[in-house]
Amino acid sequence: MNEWLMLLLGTALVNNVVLVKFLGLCPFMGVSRKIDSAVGMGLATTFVLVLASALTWALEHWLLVPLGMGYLRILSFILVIAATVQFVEMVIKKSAPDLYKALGIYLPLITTNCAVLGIALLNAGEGSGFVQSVLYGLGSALGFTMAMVLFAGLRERLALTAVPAAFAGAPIGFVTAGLLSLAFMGFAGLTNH
Amino acid sequence: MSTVLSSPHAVGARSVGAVMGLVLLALAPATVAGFWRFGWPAVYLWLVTILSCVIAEALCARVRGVSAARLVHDGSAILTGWLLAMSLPPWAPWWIGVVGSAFAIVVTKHLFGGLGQNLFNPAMAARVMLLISFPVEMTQWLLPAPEALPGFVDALAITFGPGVPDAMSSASLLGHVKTEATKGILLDQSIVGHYSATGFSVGARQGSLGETSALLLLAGGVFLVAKGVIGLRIPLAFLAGVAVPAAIASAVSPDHYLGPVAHLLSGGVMLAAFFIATDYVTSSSTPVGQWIFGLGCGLLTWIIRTWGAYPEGIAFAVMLMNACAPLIDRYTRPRIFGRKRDGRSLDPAETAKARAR
Amino acid sequence: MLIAVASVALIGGFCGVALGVAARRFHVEPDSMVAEIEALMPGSQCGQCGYPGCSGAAAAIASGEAPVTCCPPGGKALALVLAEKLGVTVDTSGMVDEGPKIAGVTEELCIGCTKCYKTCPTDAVIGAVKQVHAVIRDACTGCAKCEHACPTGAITLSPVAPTIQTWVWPKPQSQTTSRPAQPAGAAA
Amino acid sequence: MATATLEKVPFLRWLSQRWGVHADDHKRPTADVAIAAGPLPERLILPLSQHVGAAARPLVKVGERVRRGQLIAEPAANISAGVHAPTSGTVREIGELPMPHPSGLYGNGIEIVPDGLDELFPAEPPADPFALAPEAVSDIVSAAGVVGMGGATFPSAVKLALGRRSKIHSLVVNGSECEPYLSCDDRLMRERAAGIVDGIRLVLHATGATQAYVGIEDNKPEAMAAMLEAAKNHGEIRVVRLPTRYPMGSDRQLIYMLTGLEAPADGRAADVGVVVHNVGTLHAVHRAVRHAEPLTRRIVTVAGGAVRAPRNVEALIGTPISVLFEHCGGFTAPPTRLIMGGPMMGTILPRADAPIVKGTSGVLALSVVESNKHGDEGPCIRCGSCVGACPVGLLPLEMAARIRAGELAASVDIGLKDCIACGTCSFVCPSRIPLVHYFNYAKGELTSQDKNKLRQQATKQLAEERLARMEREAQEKAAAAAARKAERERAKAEAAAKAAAKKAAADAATQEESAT
Repeated sequence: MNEWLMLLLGTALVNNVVLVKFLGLCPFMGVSRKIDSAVGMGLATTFVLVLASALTWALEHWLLVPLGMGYLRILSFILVIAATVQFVEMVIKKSAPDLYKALGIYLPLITTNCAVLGIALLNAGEGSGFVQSVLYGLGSALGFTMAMVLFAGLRERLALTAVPAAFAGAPIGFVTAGLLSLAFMGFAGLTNH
Repeated sequence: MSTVLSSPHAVGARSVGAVMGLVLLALAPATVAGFWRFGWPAVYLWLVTILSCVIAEALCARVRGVSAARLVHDGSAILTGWLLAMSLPPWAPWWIGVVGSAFAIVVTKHLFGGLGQNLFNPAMAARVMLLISFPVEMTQWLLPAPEALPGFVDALAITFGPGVPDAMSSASLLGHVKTEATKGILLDQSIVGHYSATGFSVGARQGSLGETSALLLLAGGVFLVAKGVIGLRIPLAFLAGVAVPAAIASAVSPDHYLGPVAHLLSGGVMLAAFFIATDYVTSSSTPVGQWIFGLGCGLLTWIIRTWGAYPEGIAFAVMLMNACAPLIDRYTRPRIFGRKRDGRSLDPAETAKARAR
Repeated sequence: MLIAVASVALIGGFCGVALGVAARRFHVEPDSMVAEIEALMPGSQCGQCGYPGCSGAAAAIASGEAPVTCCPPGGKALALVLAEKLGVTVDTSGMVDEGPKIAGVTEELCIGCTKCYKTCPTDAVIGAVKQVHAVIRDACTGCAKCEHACPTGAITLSPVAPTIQTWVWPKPQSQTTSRPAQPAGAAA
Repeated sequence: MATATLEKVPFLRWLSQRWGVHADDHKRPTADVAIAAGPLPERLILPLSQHVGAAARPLVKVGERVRRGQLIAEPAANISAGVHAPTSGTVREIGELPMPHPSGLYGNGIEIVPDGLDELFPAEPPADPFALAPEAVSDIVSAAGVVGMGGATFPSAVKLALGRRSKIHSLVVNGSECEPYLSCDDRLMRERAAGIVDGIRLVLHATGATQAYVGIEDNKPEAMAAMLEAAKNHGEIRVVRLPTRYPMGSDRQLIYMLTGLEAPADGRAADVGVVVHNVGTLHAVHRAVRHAEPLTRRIVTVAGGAVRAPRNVEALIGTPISVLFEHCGGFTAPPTRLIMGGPMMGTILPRADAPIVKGTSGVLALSVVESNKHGDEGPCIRCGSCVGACPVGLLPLEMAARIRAGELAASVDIGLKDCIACGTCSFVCPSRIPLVHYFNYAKGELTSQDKNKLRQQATKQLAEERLARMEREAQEKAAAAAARKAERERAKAEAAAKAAAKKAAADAATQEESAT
């Protein structure tokens, strides 16, 4: 139990997928202008990540490994992730049209979110068990959501300040992300106990 | 200047410059104590840091086309430099101060638009950057020994020359406890000779330039509260955030966890609680938010100190809570008079019923 | 080889079926954005946007062809509403609402040709053949169509002077916090 | 019966409300000098819109002679108030005249040239107003043109009528006078407490309320003593000592302090059974009912660092402010700002020929020393002073940031519409940000946007009507054309038939000819 908690904490804070591993920066920069859409993106990614972690684990252990087709890993993982994303897109379009509009192109782009594929591949590479895989995915996704929401809060405030013209928009966004990443360094070593 | 001027036609508050001046005044006693303990190198470092902050501020103002005199006049650059100097090892080489100042003023402040626009506390961001980039220089603590300090000229060699002689540096209490703990040595043995509450409160310990004298910092903080410059919420919450978990942990397992008093007196807790976390710009501005902000700072500080890789977590904790501040503000807006918390207007019928009860 | 092809085909087929079912389950009617936008437009068909009437402009805005700021009579207010509707960000600071304007007839020049009367989208010009025309203040939208139609230059648009009832506080001018106000070259 | 004890605000209630500022009140020396009679100016300018609601409709003509107390403009709607001649004289102009407005623009008004005779328009007060029906009392108040004299200028009779409809239990009397400099209510309470108490009793009678709370800030001990003395035989009137804190005189805050009731943001004070009147208004009610005297004069504090002999003056409504300053000894130095009202909520006046109106509690001429503290606006340092000071619980700094960035709708989302423009936030701001100016700008801009929207809807309707008309005309034209065409066809056919007949006849003739 304690080990699993540490796994969650470790993936969410210490090895935060965005701020420490620098994966999934595309939606992190793209959909963080408003807190509401950041929360939506975070939840969508969480759903995809957890589901993809479970599905890819099944794929890896029941199909790819028994048949000795490790070389098909990336291909088949992307296929599964793409289908999951497509499914999420449909659900969101039906249930939250505003969010759908706000997420725009970044929703289908979860497919190519390197965080999703990255976590799946890391899981496969480390040969983790099923629960571990799912927790790994969940923790990463929570970390991603947290980073997104924090960053969106900062950017909402940034939008109201007088940033010099040369740095307005994406440049100051990256500077902010850098400083946030600096702050997250403080969590280093938290799970070594 | 438009000719049409809106009400009010009276002004009642002290200006930004006056506020900054009061904060500097409150910092002075602890700083002087630090000078006395650590000698001329500390004075040099302090001067270099403040000077480079002011120069960086003036340069930024020039580049941005704002009147430099006006910007420097508000005193915020001096305060940033001062606070950064307070949080540096007293005998750190001059370039640490310069690099830190440049980072604080240029990257964390002026890229965001200058005073009031920055998202992170400049001094703390600079300290974190220095700690990660120059871990050796940033962890050379020396035992304060007023009687064996270098002279005016010798000190120049320490600040601007090759650096601190190895023999004089040692670990701070928090660093020492952390190292000993990894060796499996229990707290009651490792702490011997390293900690005494009275010594710590007057500043007889290793640490940054300005953080050693907890009592003087406390006095400065009380002065600011009395003057109405800062509120009580953030400092109290910060101290509680450190002390409460420390008290619980040390009660459960005194062999592994430092007690609340040691936590409060060591490191930069007093400095941070009264002077750094209370920074207007980067803290929360709603009443409830300020409690949350302070508590968060304190709690994160204790967590990082206790379980993290770094012996001192204040700078990280403050930066992390800076990042949370916009969210905290958003979700802790005060109730509007005549409205419920959710923003709907009060219903007189309901109010009447409540009164009848 | 065969196994690989078969298994990938199997995965693909499975996903395809699942998505097909989901598509039916979560079907959404396409929204009639053009109609919604047209409902928001002023509807005076003045043509200042360069499109034939408001419905043309609405279609262009919906497809992203025209900016939300293209409607001068709608002004900032409309631009903001449209931006909200379309979920785009809009910078209205560059848009100068020149304040309302109103058409006026110079009686000496008017020849009573009724051209303005025919072209006015809101029937704000009254008059008959060979008689001096007049403008109904409340109905005039300041679209300037009549100004262009008048053969003798008798119609001119003039700004409506503010009264105590319509006067509003101007935006405060701040020296230090205004957005990109740096002199040229300073930003670089 | 004699229950004349000073009451205090309950401790917990006092503790729970930490907003506001304790500003340097500048009430001396005007508060200690007796009210002086006002000047008789060469011209009186009476704006038609001195109140909330529709502008009054003029009843007189240019050149007509009017007498003191004569109705010269009547209320034009349900929420409106009449205007009376302050003295006898001749109407010189009806139209665009200087107005007390920050824009300096002209507005509709009536200008009277006094003749110095001060001839009275005869009127008879009722013998015993308490024998009258409550409606009759408010009719008298309405006919006297009484409006809220604390500055809100809401027609008082409307408030009384509203009170009867919504079960008022308490009357809150605003004697707090929290604005710095102003002391007109203080002097009024000290010198004419009996009249105020009579006004209170009349309003209690008119609204059906059973008790009155008189709230007075604790920097006016003499006024408290005078009011206690005057009210000692009336148990239903309770004098309450309020802490001196701006903006204590704001309706909702005052109600809460005195009664513990919180009026809903989207409703009125009447929703919690309370009606608020200023002491000046109550005195005007007393004069109107007991002496049949319409509201034509009021006490005005003439003060400010640039005024030689600051004091309270009982001036005729319509007196230009320049005349008032002259009456108080003129200026010691050129004033930097002329203000109508107090320094916190008063409006700046770009012109000195603007007249005082019913809601003018004071006119101030600020000296260089008093207004040079306003530096240039600095950047917001998020110190949160404004958050702590706001009596409504808003976040002025966040609202201003949104307005500055052009996001007006977002500022409404966080409470712009609840702002009472009290000015406390600007007052405490260390960066000298003109927060209230931002809010005024945003409120005005939003109102004009709303107006534009309405206008656009109207335009749309006109355009649609035109389209329908053109379609109809086109149809009619087409129908007419079709009718003409049919007519032509018929004519053609007829002609053809005729020709055919002719031809047939001719043929027959030739046949006959050939046959013969």
